Amino acid sequence: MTLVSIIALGLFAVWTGWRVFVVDSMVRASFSLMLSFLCTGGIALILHADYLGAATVFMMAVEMMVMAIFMVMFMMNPAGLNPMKMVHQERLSILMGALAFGVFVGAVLRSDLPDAPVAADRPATFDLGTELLGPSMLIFETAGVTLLAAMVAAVVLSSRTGRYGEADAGARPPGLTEGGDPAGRQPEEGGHHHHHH
Amino acid sequence: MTLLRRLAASAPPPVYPCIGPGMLDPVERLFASGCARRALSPASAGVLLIAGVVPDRAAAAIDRLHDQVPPPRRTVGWSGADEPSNSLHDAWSGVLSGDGAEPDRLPDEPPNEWRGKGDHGHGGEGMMGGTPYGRPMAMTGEDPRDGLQLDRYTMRVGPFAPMLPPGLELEVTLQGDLIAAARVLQPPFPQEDTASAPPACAARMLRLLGLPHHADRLLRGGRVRAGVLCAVPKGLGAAMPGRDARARLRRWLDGEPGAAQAPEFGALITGLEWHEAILMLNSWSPEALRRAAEAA
Amino acid sequence: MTLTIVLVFAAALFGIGLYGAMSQQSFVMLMMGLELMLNSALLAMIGFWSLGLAGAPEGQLLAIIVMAVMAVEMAVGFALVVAVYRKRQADMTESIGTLKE
Amino acid sequence: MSPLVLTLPVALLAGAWLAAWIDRLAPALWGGRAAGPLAPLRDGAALLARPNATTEAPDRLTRWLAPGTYLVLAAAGLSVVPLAPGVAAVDSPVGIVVWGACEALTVVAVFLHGWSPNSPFPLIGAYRYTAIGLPVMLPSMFVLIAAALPAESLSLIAVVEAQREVWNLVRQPIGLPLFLIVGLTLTLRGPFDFADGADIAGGTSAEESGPGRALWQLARLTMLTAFSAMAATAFLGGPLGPGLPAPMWLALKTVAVMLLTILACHALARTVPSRMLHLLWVAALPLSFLHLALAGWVAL
Repeated sequence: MTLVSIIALGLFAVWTGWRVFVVDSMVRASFSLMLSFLCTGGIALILHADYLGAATVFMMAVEMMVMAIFMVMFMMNPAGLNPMKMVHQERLSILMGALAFGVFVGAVLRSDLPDAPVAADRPATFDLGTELLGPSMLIFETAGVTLLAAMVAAVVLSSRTGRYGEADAGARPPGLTEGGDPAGRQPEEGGHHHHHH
Repeated sequence: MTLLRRLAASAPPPVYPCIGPGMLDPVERLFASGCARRALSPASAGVLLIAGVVPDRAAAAIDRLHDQVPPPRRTVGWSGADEPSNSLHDAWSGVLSGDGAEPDRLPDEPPNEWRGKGDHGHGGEGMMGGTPYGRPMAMTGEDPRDGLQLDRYTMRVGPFAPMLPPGLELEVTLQGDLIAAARVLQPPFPQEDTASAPPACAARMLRLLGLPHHADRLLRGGRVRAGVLCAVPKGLGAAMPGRDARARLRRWLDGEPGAAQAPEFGALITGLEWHEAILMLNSWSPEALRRAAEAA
Repeated sequence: MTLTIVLVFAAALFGIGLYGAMSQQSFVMLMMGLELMLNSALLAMIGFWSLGLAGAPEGQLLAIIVMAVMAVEMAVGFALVVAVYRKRQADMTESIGTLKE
Repeated sequence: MSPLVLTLPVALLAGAWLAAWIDRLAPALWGGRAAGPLAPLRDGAALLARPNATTEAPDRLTRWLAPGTYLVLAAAGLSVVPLAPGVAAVDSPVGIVVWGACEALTVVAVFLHGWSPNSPFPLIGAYRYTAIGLPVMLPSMFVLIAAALPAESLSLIAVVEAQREVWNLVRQPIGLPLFLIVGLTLTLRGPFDFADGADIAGGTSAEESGPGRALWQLARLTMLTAFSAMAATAFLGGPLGPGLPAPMWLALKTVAVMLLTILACHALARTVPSRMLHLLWVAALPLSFLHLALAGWVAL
């Protein structure tokens, strides 16, 4: 029973993971990825990692919601109204993906995997808590400080006003061909945003 | 099935009103009396109420709304002279039984022909071209607030949108929730003085603030405490200091009439978020908005 | 046996993620590839913790660190996308072949 | 998982009906007419007797999946609530995190509900709700972790046990008001109904009629039931109480929280989204952080 549900969830995780790069709509892509994560969370719950499973679902629901919004914001054609395929070096990528899969599967099959299942009555969440705030306190605190730094960095990077003037002053959109004329907004327009203030 | 239908027939009918000149106040009183439920969108209605004589310029809009009410549907005309609750209930029973259903008035066709066109047979060309499924692709444009160039979407609202005075037609260009550009296409219909009375105007604003019971209380002649004013942002739609939307709602709640004419509002709502813009427009009476739109 | 199956699924997710990260032109899609690779790492770690390490708490700790890495990747990644979009109006990797301008 | 799971649909449906009726009693507070206990059934029948509205090129699967998911999330959230001391339908050692996951997925469900009909007003509602819903998740987590502190456990059964002496409401007085914000957001109600507001013609449900709309309304009401039960467990001692059987106490406290939520929904005005966003980040978040720090200090 456990094995069957793990296989079902695993297959669904792989299928939804694949769908991410197949569907045209960005919202569908984000939520396919979310489903893939939810399957991982489900497998964690089955494997007695209760906290990790529930936390994965919680984290990924929020993260993919944010992801969906950013996708719609930044992609041209976010709803996938016109079918499109925005890929480069595709053959190489497929090859590398397949290679990585093959190497890992080979390693998994050839190596002598340890077999020490977790006892069903082990207080896994309690263990995790004592580990985080005991022997691994330093690692945990480092992760916390890193997250704080990431938050500050994100605000600094994404805000428009900065120490050296507006972030988009003199912005120049890329050309459609290499070295070509800028597409979309013309560079001279970049200068006069300020009249809105 | 018959039990379901009998239960449904005893519920207040969901009615979407198309309000003509001079009929705003009667229609609002009709819904406040509780004999019918005002549907906020045609899709959620079963009965279309045509109140008063709607001018020709809005006739096409009525046909469109009619077709958006999911069939079976009924249309009820009301001149304001009689009590319409019986005819509304009759129409609702007709809707539930499904006899005498009204067919579509307009052919179901997209704004641009798309079937079988373009690279994939859906009207689109390349990555950003064509009219996929009949609509042009959204293109990026200047953001009036922080300069991030994002997609713009242009739509027409009105003349029977529930959050605007009847007759008013706007063309707004949205960037998400933000109104990047706005144009007044048609002014509101003229209304009786009762529609611009302080309680009626304040009730409209309270509904937008999510307080329908307070609004009904005002229409019944009751009073509402000024605590609700905190929900209206300070300085919204301020023609001059101290004359903002909050001050206008305060005057209405105190029973004083508002300004006779609003300023030119097409420019005022540009740069606001949709909710702010709608609150601001409703902080002037329908007559004040009509005068402003006709003066412009 | 169960551990092998879990690890094969993790390998498949990693392969797809690597394909996505290498092939996608759009920044955000590229990040989705990275996320999928981290998903695979998470799955493998949970498998090892539960079936190979008899529930040693360090295994879960590592998984928590992976989640923190994902959050940092998302936050800084999106901030960079916003910054580049402001500067170049670009959402594709080819558009920033140079750091000039 | 125990056979108690079978009680969930009954509890959710009864709670939904009760919440819908209280909603229709509320106008009496403002001098309006209160409706009888059959009114929710009549309105439900009026929805079920109508066909589903169609829009052009909608996402058909997601259109059903979104309200369905919302309903399932309410059930999943309720399943970890202890019905009696030591007994829950799903005895999860991390019940509080499970509820948090349900909250986060609710935002996704509401977003998809607005996204799937392919229409402007629902989409605006969806975006707006996401902008408000995501920052609400942060105070929610702080408040729930604070509620778990005296129990030194994430299990709701332990959270209930820790309230034998004194309720969390007394230990952490601002926890419940902060959690009410979360409840109003999760159930799209009153001051936090940024998804289905009147200014966007009904928002995410503007294009809904018939059974689809009925399912959406039912899901909102069941989520209110699940939220009320969760708040009663986290702050009012859940099934603990003298005399009456334990599930009765839980039911009574759930109804009390439900009354409070519905009253707040009808009495408080909704401000504009940008201002609410500001208030959430600048007032609610620091307040919840302070709350957590105080709760930690008290627990020490």
